[in-house]
Amino acid sequence: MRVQVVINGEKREADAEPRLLLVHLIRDVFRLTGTHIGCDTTHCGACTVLLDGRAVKSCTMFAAQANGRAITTVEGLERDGALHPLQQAFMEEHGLQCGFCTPGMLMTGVAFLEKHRRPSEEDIRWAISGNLCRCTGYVNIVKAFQQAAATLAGGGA
Amino acid sequence: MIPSRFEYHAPESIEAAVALLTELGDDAKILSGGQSLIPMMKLRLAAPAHIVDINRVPGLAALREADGALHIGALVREADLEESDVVRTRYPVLHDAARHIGDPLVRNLATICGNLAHGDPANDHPAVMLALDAVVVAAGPGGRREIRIRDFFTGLYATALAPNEILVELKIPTPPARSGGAYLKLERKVGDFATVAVAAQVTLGHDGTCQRAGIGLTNVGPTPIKAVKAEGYLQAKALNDAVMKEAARAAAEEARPTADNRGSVEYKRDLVRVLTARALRKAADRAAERR
Amino acid sequence: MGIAIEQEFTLDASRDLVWSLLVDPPRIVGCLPGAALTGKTDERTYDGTITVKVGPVTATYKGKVRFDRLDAATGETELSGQGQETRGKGSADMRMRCRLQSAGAGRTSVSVVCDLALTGLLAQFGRGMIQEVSDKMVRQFTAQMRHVLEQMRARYQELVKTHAAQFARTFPAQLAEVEAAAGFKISPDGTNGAASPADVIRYLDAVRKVGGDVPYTSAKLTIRNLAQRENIPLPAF
Amino acid sequence: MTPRTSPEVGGMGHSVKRKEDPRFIRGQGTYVDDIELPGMLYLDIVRSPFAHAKIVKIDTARALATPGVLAVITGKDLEKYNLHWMPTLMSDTQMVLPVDRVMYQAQEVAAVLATSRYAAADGVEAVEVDYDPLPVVVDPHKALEKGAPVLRTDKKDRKDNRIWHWEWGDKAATDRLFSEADVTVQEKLYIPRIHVASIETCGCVAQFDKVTGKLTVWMTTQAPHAIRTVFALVAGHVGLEEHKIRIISPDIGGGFGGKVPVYPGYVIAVAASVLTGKPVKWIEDRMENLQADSFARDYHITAQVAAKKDGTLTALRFDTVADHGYTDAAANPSKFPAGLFHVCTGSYDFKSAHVAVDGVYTNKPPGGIAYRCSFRVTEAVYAIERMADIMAHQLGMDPAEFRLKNFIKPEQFPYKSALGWEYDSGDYGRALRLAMERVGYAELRREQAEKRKRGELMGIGISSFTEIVGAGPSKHFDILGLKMFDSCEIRVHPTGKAIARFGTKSQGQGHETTYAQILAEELGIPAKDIQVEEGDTDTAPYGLGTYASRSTPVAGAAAAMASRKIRDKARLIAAHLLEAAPEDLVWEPGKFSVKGAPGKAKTIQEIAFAAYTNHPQGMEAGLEAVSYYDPPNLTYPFGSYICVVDIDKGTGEVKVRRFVAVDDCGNIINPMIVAGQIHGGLTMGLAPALFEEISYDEQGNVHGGSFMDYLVPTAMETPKWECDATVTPSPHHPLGAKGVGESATVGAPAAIANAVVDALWHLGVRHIDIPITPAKVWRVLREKGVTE
Repeated sequence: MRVQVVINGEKREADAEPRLLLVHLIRDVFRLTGTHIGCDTTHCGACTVLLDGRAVKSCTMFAAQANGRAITTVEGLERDGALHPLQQAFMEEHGLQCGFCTPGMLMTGVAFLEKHRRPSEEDIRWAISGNLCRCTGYVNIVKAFQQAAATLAGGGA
Repeated sequence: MIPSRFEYHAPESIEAAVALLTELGDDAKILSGGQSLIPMMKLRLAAPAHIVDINRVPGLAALREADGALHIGALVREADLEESDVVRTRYPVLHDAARHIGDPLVRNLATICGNLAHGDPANDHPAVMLALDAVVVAAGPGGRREIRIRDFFTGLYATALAPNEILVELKIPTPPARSGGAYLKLERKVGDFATVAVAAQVTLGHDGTCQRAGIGLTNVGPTPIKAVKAEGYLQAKALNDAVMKEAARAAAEEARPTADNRGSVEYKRDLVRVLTARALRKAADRAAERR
Repeated sequence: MGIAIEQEFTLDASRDLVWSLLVDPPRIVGCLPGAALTGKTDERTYDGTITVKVGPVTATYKGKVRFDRLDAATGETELSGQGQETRGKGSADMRMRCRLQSAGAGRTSVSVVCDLALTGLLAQFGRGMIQEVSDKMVRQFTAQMRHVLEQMRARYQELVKTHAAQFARTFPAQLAEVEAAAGFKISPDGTNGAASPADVIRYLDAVRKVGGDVPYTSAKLTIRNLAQRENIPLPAF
Repeated sequence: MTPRTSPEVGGMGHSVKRKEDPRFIRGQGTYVDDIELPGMLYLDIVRSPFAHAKIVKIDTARALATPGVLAVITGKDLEKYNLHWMPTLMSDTQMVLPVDRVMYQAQEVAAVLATSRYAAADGVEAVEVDYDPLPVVVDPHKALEKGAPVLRTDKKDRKDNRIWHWEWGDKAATDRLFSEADVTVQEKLYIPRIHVASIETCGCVAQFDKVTGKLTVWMTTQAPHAIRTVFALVAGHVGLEEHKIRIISPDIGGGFGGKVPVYPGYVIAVAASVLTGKPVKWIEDRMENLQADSFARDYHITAQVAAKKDGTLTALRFDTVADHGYTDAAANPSKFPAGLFHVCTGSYDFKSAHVAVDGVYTNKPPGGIAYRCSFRVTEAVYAIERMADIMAHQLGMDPAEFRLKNFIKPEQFPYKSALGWEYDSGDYGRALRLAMERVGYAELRREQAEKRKRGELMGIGISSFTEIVGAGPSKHFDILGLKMFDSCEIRVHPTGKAIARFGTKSQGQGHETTYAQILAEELGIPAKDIQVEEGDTDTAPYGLGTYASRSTPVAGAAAAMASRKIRDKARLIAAHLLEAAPEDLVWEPGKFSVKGAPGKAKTIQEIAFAAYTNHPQGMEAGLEAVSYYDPPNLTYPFGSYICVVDIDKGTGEVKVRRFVAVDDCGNIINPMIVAGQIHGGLTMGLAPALFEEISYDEQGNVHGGSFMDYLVPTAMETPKWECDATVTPSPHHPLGAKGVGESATVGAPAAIANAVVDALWHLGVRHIDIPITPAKVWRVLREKGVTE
């Protein structure tokens, strides 16, 4: 079937088997490989993307379901050469090590920070509890969220 | 992890969806949030030949209080409950549960109605709905009918829905003043099914006695369990510690757990006792706050 | 993972009748929901499939069933089955022992001890539900057995009836004698109390004893023809 | 330590921002599954549902009829090329694909080659395999019993399931000390199977060029060079010689030891590419990863320690059954089948010790690799730290006081342990006292006493671990004969920028940053001007790879040594430029100046330019060096952790309220990165203590084979770590550094377990095996009559 999406602001379409998972449409068809796959059972969140602004696990959705909708992946966070404050904060606070969970964490965070301007540490930990990280122990990811929240609250990067 | 092939249908009305189900029979599965179904399909534990995606059916995403009930449409997501002030303040038991289902990302897609229609005794909403005496609205070829939640769960992964019926709405009677509820879930980690969870909903009289009690148990039997003996015991009693402990003991006896990676039968039964007492305490406290 | 299922139940059927069901592979396997025999390796070993459906999950196992022991004297059978899930996701290995005991007139108590061992995906994921699924299958199995026994009893009655009606017309005076020799009631329209293959044999013996070789041969032919046509199992006679 | 270089240069001690991050935060990393080549085929694997069975028949007809499926590869196909078996890193043998028998659930049975991932998966489902089940042995103790089925029937001379028996230490002296001891304690400790579960699973893309005969494999490996040699040894006979093999380890999504071994999937993909001449991709899924890749731990330890009445520890005796699955595929130095387990005397001054380990075959997946730790060190540390606590409690001593009494004293270093290791440096008391101060130890003990009166359960657990990393000195350390040196090659370009290549491979540790900082420290070239490359065997110097916290101790030292070679040459060039005698020049980071005339100086950049434009006659041009560093000793990082837990009497839940970690990893290159390593390590210490386990039922079914039941902690389960440090440099490492990636994983589990038992000791509880789940705590509480 024909699937048409707006991905990172760009209209793209592809022929897809109904069973094609959204994550494979993004990675294998559109070749946006920043979105990762880390598990089979909807636990790790490495595949997190924004679907009409909501953070979802793209491994647990068919591409067909995204037909006609807007998707943002990690590749779409940088705008006109400016990183999203959360991307910047991940670098500043050492919020990543191997980088594999990072795109998912970022997408979860970007959606979360849209709604939560002054999150507590508990709020942040709660928000990222659908994203597994094996390297960082989450400490610096939390700090990066806090830093980005502060930047966003300050009215710009 | 790649699902088997299937044909995809995206009807734009409930009538069309029902017609498809009628035509396709047992080979078709409804897709709403997909957060239970798609993992099973990826593991190829489930391999339906047809997927009927109801996400494009308009009018199913409403979450509103009207006519003395909270109406939850088939496409209301768990995250909608989490973010709803009405749910948080007036249906705290539901809010508690919504915050413990899957994880925040899963909750952005998962639906409440799907959580029920799946018929999985490990899911969280069934117990909550049993505690709240919710009503399920099913749409079928002959139109809509209402099913009392206590009649809804008929077996392991089995519900009272006919193969060509769709759960389109849930109705939760709005609790009167001096009502409160709580859902307590012991999970091994975020995203896990409950080892045991208990939903408790109470309404207190002016004298502080229990006018109504609803208790639902998660993952301690082939179906979600309504702890009717415990509920009956609480009727018209003052909710002191001794009474709640006795009700908790009764609820534990109503549980029918099996052993698995989460624990033994004895452990789970005792957890029902411990969590029921705590959930009742919390529910009663919340009821007392809502005068 | 391994689980054990033990069940005891009483059936409204004679031990003979239950035994005849128990030793009839297609029929007894047919009592298990989703199961069917598909072929035969030897007298004791059959090919078969079983499909288990739990909610959205469907698993079909393909394998062999073997009747390891059939002891009519003690009423004991031992059966084993091994199957592999057709998509390579696991296996099931079952050992079942049944014992029949007469529980008064026309009633039989059945005890079943079944050990089930599973491997693969369902054993990994479904640990908590397998007991429940198995228990449900055993419940369905016994219900189906009751139903089949009821049917079988009706059919043995029917076998006797086809000839007894004819016999009653021809030798009305001797009907009471046959009835006494067979040990069950027979009305002039042939309606009778036969309830098992043994009852059918008893009827045949009674006919021979009372009426001699001619009616006996006629009875044999009538009953054998019908039994063959309707696929009703009978011991050799 | 005050940095010697400016922040602009960014040498040691600076929290330089990572050079890796700009690509990762943009989703521009290149992991194996991101690689796509024209005409690439996909491999998927049929796996056994049985833990032990004969393969009667493999019917591929239906699979071959599946659209997109090109071939099904079986053991019989590989047998033709003698590729159906391969050696493990411990010189045992492992099946690539079985010819007639499977030995564990999820073992590879056949492989499907198809034009897409989806077709390959369909093909896998359509392969029909007829098995004949065999008796399953999952319990290693039962495997050792007389009459147990012998599992490795392929080994003609094998009559039982004992792989090896290994002993270390002075048995007689130890026995004597035990018989003389005032107090002895014994406990059976099981350290269950766990899995590293890096978020990226394993996989590869194999590309064989039929024209040139060159094989390139992009793969998830922590040790690309060793893999190249193993491939050449395994497949040299079919024409894959080492100069025709190129292994590229691209960005790696976490390793932790799980990406050291050679898995059958890699070999099958290579074989498929060689046979078809097309690129072949194999990426395992999470369940395959958890169920078939190498596990860690699975040690059954009977631990005993002896002490005098006054609390002085005297002797230690550990007898261990090590479950290796169906083959010994551990990644240990070949002289040490139980790895460095005999560092188990820990931080204490034992007079004598004896260790015995039996390796055992069972019907489980092979392995025995590390889980973010150096060769069985976690097993050792967990056991000694648990036993130290048990002994302290037994003697009625405070566990902190007990440790302070028994620590090896600072003045005893270098210290020869009872089991023969030479500890390089340490000040254990300082680290423990700092941790006690940070956590408020005395106040917590008071709180605990009060709570106990009220029937509340609170525990304080200490773990004062000593690690042993940086394998290792070539005299003792090799893997498959390859000595465990590591390497660095530096080229300084004419404009003073540099590239450095290493034999190691970062999997998130930040080598591109820290190695650049080492060069910056040694050469004064700003870290930002240094490009670090690893992981490509065609360009990088030979090295043994990154695991066992060996990158900084070994390759980091190589970086320093290569830098110093460059500096030596730079001195000669500077002398030439400054017209001074080389010995009259003084080095400070970034320049040579003439002694007593600081104005007369040449920067490293000027010297580099001269190396290509104006080098002294008789000297070779260029400014390059390579070092293959053979460490003189291992390094011994240490630390003290204190964990505070509260236990829910009703549910058995354990809540980690506080966790203070004081680490000493010697001199620190990048404090930010070190802190990150410790945070991650602590979380991977928490995980097996409370959550993770892979277990098997009697049929050999794996439990914990997916993320549904393998409980990797989320941010919600993970406490907020509180970290601090002391610095005790390694005397033998050129930078005084020791390595840090794994200390926390090694030290943390015992602190948590000790805290739980500390909360329950007064009830008569001596030990609970990890993972300490609510169900286990509940059972213990009810046995002791405690309920809500």
